Amino acid sequence: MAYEALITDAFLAVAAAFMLLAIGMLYRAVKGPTTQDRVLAVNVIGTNTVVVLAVLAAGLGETSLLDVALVYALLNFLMAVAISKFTVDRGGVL
Amino acid sequence: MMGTIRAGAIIACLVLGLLFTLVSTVGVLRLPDIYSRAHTASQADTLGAGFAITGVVLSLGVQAPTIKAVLLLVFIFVTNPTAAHAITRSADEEGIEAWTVDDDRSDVDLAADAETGGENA
Amino acid sequence: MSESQEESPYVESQVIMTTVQLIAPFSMTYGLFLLFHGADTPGGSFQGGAIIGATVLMIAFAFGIEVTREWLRNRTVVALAAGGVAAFGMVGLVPVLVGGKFLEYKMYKEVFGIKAKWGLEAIEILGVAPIVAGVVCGLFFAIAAGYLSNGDTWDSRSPTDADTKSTPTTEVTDDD
Amino acid sequence: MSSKRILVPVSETSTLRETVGYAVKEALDGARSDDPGLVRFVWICSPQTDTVTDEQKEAGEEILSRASLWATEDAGDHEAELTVETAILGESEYIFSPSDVAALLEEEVAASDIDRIVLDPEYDPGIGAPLLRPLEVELAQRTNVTVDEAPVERATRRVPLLRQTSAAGVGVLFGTAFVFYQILNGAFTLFDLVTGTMSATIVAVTLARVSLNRRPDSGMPVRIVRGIIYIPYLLYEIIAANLVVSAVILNPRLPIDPRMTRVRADVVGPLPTTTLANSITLTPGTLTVRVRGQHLVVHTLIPWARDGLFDGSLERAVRFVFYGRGSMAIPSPKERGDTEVLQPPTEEDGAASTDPQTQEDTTGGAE
Amino acid sequence: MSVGLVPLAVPQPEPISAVEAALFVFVLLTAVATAMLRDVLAVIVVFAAYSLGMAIFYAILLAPDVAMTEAAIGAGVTTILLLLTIAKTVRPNEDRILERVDGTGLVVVGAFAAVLIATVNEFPAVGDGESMAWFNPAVSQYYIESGYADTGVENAVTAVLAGYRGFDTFGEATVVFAAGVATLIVLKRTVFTRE
Repeated sequence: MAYEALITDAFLAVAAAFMLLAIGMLYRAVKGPTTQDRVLAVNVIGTNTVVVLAVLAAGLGETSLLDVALVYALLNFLMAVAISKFTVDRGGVL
Repeated sequence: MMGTIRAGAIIACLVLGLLFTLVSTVGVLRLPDIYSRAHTASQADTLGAGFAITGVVLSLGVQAPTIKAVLLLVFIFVTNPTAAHAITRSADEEGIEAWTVDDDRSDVDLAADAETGGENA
Repeated sequence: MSESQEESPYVESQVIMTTVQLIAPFSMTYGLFLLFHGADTPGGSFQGGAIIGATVLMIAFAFGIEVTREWLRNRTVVALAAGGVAAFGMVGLVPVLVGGKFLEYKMYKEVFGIKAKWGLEAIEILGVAPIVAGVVCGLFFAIAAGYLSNGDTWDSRSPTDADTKSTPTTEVTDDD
Repeated sequence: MSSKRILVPVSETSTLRETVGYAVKEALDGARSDDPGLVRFVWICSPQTDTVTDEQKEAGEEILSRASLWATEDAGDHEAELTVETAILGESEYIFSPSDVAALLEEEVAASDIDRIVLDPEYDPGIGAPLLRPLEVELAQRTNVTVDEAPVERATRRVPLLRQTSAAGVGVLFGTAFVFYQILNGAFTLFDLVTGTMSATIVAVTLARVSLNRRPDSGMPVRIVRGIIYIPYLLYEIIAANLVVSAVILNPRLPIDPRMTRVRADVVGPLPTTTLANSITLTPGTLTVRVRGQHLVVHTLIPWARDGLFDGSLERAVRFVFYGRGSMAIPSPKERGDTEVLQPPTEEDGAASTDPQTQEDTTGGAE
Repeated sequence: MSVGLVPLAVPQPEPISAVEAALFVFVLLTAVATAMLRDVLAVIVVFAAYSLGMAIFYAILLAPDVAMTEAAIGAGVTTILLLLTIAKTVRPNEDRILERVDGTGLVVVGAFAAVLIATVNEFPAVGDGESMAWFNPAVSQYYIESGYADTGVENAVTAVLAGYRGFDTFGEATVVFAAGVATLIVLKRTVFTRE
């Protein structure tokens, strides 16, 4: 079990790296130019969040974080679906 | 021995996951318009998440929470392409044209054209 | 229903609808799981109720509000929210009736032989979760109706309501 | 490619008018006065009783005459180029399942030399079950004619939220929810079994009419098995394509050639279409932007992905999942002429590898 | 506890980890972007990213209950309701993405933030065994020690919320209900206007 510490470190490092990528993605979320670009970026950040939570669950040995990740996995696409309605005629089609 | 293989597999999965998510991020930052960006956002990212979570699954081994990680995978694979579809569909609905190599307009111009041009999708 | 759907009716996306059909049972089951297991695992009725509410929003987005309205009647939403408060109050009042104090779960054990745990479970499952789910749905439909009302048929009372729609956001954050 | 002999089963629906219009337009497309197109409306008797009552028959005749009146109206000046026929089917048979309806239509196809069936999206001959999807599957298996849904725009929402359901449907949903609940929970205490049953009941009762497009049938387990076979194939496709696209994105020169394309996929119904659309989206380089009936508007990033899309390997795999092995052997969309590049290259640079066999076949009416 | 002004870093049992550092930058950036963006629709979208970051924060602090609330409310409800409210507002048409910063306002806000940051030092560290919370046996220790015996509930958060502070929770639930009712009154309608 000499690898346990290594694997734990790897998980924590990967979580940090995913957060850094999310920071990179923020550029697109702020810059746009369209609302769709922003939603796309936040959607990717949402997927990253799921991964970070799952990786942290393994790294910290706290499996309850998987439950939180599951909530995001189920609800993350809601905003994308919502925006697909709102951009059309300012939500008039809802 | 088994430990080595497992540790290797986990780390390989994590590295691959990181790599594909990196590709996705680079793509979203680099590509010229919303439609192209949605490609990497939906695909490289889904695969990146898939590999990373596979790593988690391997590390958890056979126990009850593992199945939650597997479910995460399933839901990500179902919802991510739908999200990308919803986003690009909305762009299409707004009349944003897709950029092509022949096009010398930037993504900002394309978005502005969609608003002022008044041509519907 | 309304034939005068204005120009070029919006066609709902087949892909989104099918995905929502696929995901909705799972997210709803998950919401129910959380509220039933709030006592022993992280999460709880508030989160569960919110997820159930979000499931309804999901369906409303994919299929459109009008059809969701037909599925989920006014009285369902009101019954959830009001019934939740009533159930919470009832669970609290029963100990008073048998000579205890408000929400004194011990009385359940002493008088009815029910473990105190089930008193807690009852307010979580019957009280908090329905209130949250009902209020989330109710707010959603109310705010959505706020700007559909411009000459649209299903705001019978005051078509000018549309302008007052920005007020409810402050209430929304109270949910946390 | 233009098909001129069209069969349209009709029933009393709100979208019948538009379906007729679509069928007539398609039939006239390419028809000449010496070689008229054919639209054949058929009405299938409702199976409530063994013998068809006069009342029912009258109702059927009424619908048929209305349809043919509309058809002549729509033909307008091109009346000479269109033959309109009507027929009542199934008077002597007892029809109670989609496959019976499909069998009747199959006979019709053979008898009248039909090469295309246009279905009204709300078509229902009154056998009391959600029918369109199974009917499409049956027809895809039985006949070699094109089957498509008329792209009607309904006055209300595109699809009603609530559908008819059945005990089997509720059962399937209950089982799914219950299993999911127990998986989440991981332990089988009495409390979990009881609350699991309660949760699954709530889910089944509230969502059965929302989540199920159709009555579960005996083909469902087979399709699930085939779906499981499909997953590794899809994963392989995703990974292989991901490597190619990743190389393109990380390439400093960024050699992309994005184009919007349109493909007419030979799969029908919500779930197959969604499976195909999402598989296309998941495969790097291609992204489904719109779905209109069978027409997918797909954004492609690089020529390599475009060629892969036009080869239709995913389409074949999805057909395998939903219609079985036998239906895999169809020509690729490119061979069928069902592909179109919506933004063809304007300049002649040799890199334009996709020769857009732009054919204004059926795509025009999709808008 | 040291009283000296150590810049920002709380005296932690462990040094701040890479994940926490990255997360801190992420949340800070989203917060600033939320404050600075001109387009209100963009603000809502970026605010959703902020909510994602906060959820991970709660998860790292080992408060899965709160993280889950943030997930369910942030991903599912708040963003959607805000979008609904905002969808018909006018958006600025200029090229400028960010708001111009007002100098005076920045100074005032900066001073306020500095005061807040100064108090951070006085907080007990995460997992600090000597913090006040552990020294108040009348409340915290009691919950931890006898929570399960009293209520039979394993999740201490639920035990406190629904058990010890049940009356409080009743009030909160009523507030949520009242908020819904108040909205309906403001909008002058039943949930669906036409039944």
